[in-house]
Amino acid sequence: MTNGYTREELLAAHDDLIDASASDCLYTDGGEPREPPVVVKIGGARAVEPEGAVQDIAHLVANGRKVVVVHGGSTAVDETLEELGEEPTYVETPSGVSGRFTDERTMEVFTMVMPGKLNTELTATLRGAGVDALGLSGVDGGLLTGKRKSAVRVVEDGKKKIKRGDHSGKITDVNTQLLETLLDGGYTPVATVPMLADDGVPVNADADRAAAAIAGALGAELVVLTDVEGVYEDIDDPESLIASAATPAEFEAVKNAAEGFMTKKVMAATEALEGGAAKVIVADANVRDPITTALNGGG
Amino acid sequence: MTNGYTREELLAAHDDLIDASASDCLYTDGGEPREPPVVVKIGGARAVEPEGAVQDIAHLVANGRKVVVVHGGSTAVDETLEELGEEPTYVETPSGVSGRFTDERTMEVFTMVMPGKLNTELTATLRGAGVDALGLSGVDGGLLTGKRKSAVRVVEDGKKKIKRGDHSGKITDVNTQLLETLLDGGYTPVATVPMLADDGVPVNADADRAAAAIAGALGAELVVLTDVEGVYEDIDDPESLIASAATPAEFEAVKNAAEGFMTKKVMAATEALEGGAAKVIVADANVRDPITTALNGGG
Amino acid sequence: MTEAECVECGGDVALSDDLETGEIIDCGTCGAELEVIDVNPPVLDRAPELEEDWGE
Amino acid sequence: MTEAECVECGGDVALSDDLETGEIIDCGTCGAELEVIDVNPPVLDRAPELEEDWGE
Ligand SMILES: [Zn+2]
Ligand SMILES: [Zn+2]
Repeated sequence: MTNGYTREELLAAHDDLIDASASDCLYTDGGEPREPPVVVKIGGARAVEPEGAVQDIAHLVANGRKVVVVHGGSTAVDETLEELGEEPTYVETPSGVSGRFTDERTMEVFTMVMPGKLNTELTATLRGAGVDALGLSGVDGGLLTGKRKSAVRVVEDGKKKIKRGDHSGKITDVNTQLLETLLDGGYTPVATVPMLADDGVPVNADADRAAAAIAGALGAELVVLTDVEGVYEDIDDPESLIASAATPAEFEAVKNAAEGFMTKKVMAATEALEGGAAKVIVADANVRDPITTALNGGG
Repeated sequence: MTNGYTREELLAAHDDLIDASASDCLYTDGGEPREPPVVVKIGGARAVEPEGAVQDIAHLVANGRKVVVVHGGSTAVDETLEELGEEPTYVETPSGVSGRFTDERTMEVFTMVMPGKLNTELTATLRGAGVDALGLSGVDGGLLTGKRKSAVRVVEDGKKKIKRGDHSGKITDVNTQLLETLLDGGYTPVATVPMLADDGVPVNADADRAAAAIAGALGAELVVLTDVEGVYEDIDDPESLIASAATPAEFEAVKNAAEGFMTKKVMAATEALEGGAAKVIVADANVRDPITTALNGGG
Repeated sequence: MTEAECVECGGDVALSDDLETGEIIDCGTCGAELEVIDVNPPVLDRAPELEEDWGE
Repeated sequence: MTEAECVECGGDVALSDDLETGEIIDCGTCGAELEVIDVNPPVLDRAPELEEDWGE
C-alpha cells in the first residue's frame, strides 16, 4: 500500500485536525471523547477504492475517534457472477427504481464477495494502515437483523408482477451492544451486508441503508462517501451542491433535488436521521482526507 | 434445519450432560464455570457437514460452556476454483506431504469461500440453533497472526525445487483478548483461516493448526472432529483406536501410529498440547452429540 | 380471452391469453390488485402489499 | 552440460541442460543446497531453509 503522504504532511494534517476540534477531541486526562462515533460508508457504484478514506480513517482513529466502517461492493458481486457464468438479475420496481433480484445462487456468490473477498481485503488494508480493524457481516453476532422479504413487485415488459424467491430484507435492528463492545476494546468494526433475516437466512440489503441503520442506532455522524460530490438541488449545476443536512426537514429539500442513483443515498440518509443519527453528510470520495473534510463541513 | 431430536431426547441428553459433569458445570449461584473453554474443529476433508456438531455446540453453550468453533473447507475452495475455470495447485513437499500451493488468485478465491461462503453459512446455522455465533477470520482483529511464507520447497518430477509466490504462513500469535471479550459477551466465535501474515497479507494456514493455536492460547480442550474415528495404532484394526492423549509424551505414541492425512491432525494436536491446551481429542464427527461424547471420554 | 372472478368483489376479471404466473391484474370493478397464482385454470388471489426495498 | 561455481566452497557444480529456475542442486564438493536463481547464464545461490508448512 502506498501511503501518499510525507511524514510532514501527516503531522500538519494531524495538527489541523486537533485544532479544528480541540474542544471535544483529545483528552490528556484520559477522559472519554464526547464526540459521537463516526460511521463511514465507502464503496458502492465503482466498488471499493478506498485509499484516501483508509488514511483518513487511520487518522481519525489515532485521534481517539470511534469509527465504524461500512462497505458495499455490488459491482464486484456482478463481476464474480459473470466469472462463474451466471447472469446478474436486475428488476425494475413499480416506482422505477432498479434493484438486484437475489436468488439463492446469487446470495451464495454475494456472501463470497461481500464478507469474503471485499471485507477481508478492506480489513487487511485498514490493519496495514494501523487500524485495529475487525470485519463483520450483518449475520455475525446478529449485527443487522430484520424482516425477510422473499417476494418483490416488479415491472417486466410493462406488466406488474410479483416475483418470488428473492433473498432480501429490511434492517430493523442493529446489535449496538456488539459494536460498543468492540469500539470500547479499541477495534474498528468493518461491517457489510448480508443482513440476517427473521427466518434465519442471510439476505441482501442495501449497504447505504445498513450504514444508515448503524449510524441511527449509535447516534453517530454518518459520512457517505460517493463518486459524486454530494446532492445537487439542480443536478446539472455544480453550484447547487447541498453539503449536509441536520434534520429530516432539511433533508426533505435534498430529497426533492435528488435524481437517479442518488435517490437511494438520500433515502438512506433520511432513515439515518430519523433513526437517531447526529448528522448525515454525503461527500466526494475523491479528495484528500474525504471524511475529515466532510466532518469539518467543507471541501 | 431439522432438529433431529424430540423434546424428550433433548431433556434426557441435558440431564445426562449435567449428571456427567455436575461438579464443575452449572452454578445456580451465578458463579463462573471453572471448566476450560472448548475449541471445536469441524469440517475438513469432506467440507462442512456439521448438523450433529451444531446441536451439540448449542447444547454445550446452553449449559454455560464457552465454545470457540473453528472450521476448514478445503474441498469447497477447490470446487469454487473449478467453477471459476481455475486448476487447484497441489505440490509435494520433500517429506512427502501434499499441500496446496496458494497463488494470489487462489488466495482471493480462498477468502471468498472460507470467511465468505462457509463461515457465513455456519454462523447462520449456529444462530438458527440458538447460539449467538459471530464469524471471524484470522485477519479480523488480528486474531491469527504470524510469519509469512512466500516460498516453499517442493518435489516436482523428482526434482527438489524452491517455488515462490505462495500465500501461506505459520500462526504464532492468537488474539486471546478478542476471543475472551467475545466469550464474556456471550458470543460463540466461529473462526476460520486465512491468517494475517507479518507483511500485512492474508494468507493460507491449516485450519487444524489454527484450532490448535487457539486451543493452546486459551488453555482450552480441543475436540477435532473428523470423518474417521480417531487415531489408530494400527490403521487397519478398529480396536486399536487411541481415543485421547493428555500429554505430549502420550501423543508421541499416537504420532507414530498416525498415517496419511491423519499426520496433519496429529501434528496439530501436538502443537495444541505444547501450546498449552488442556486436552486434545480427535473424534468421529458422525455420531450423535460428537463433542459431548468426546469430552466425556467415550463413544 | 378467459375470465375469472375477483376474490374481493366477485366481479368478472378479463384475462389475456398471455397470462403469466405472478402477474398482477387490476380488477375493473373494485380496483383490487389480484395476483395470478396459477394460469391453467386461472387462479387469482389478492396481491400482497410489498414495501419497496432494494439490496446491494 | 555447463558448470557453475558453488557459492559456499567455490567448487565446480555440474549443471544439466534442462536446468530450471527454482531447482535445488546439491554441491558435490561441500554438500550445500544451491538454488538456481537464473538459468542463462546460470546463477546459483544458497537455497533457503524453509520450514515445512501446509495450508488448507
Ligand atoms: Zn374486484
Ligand atoms: Zn560447495
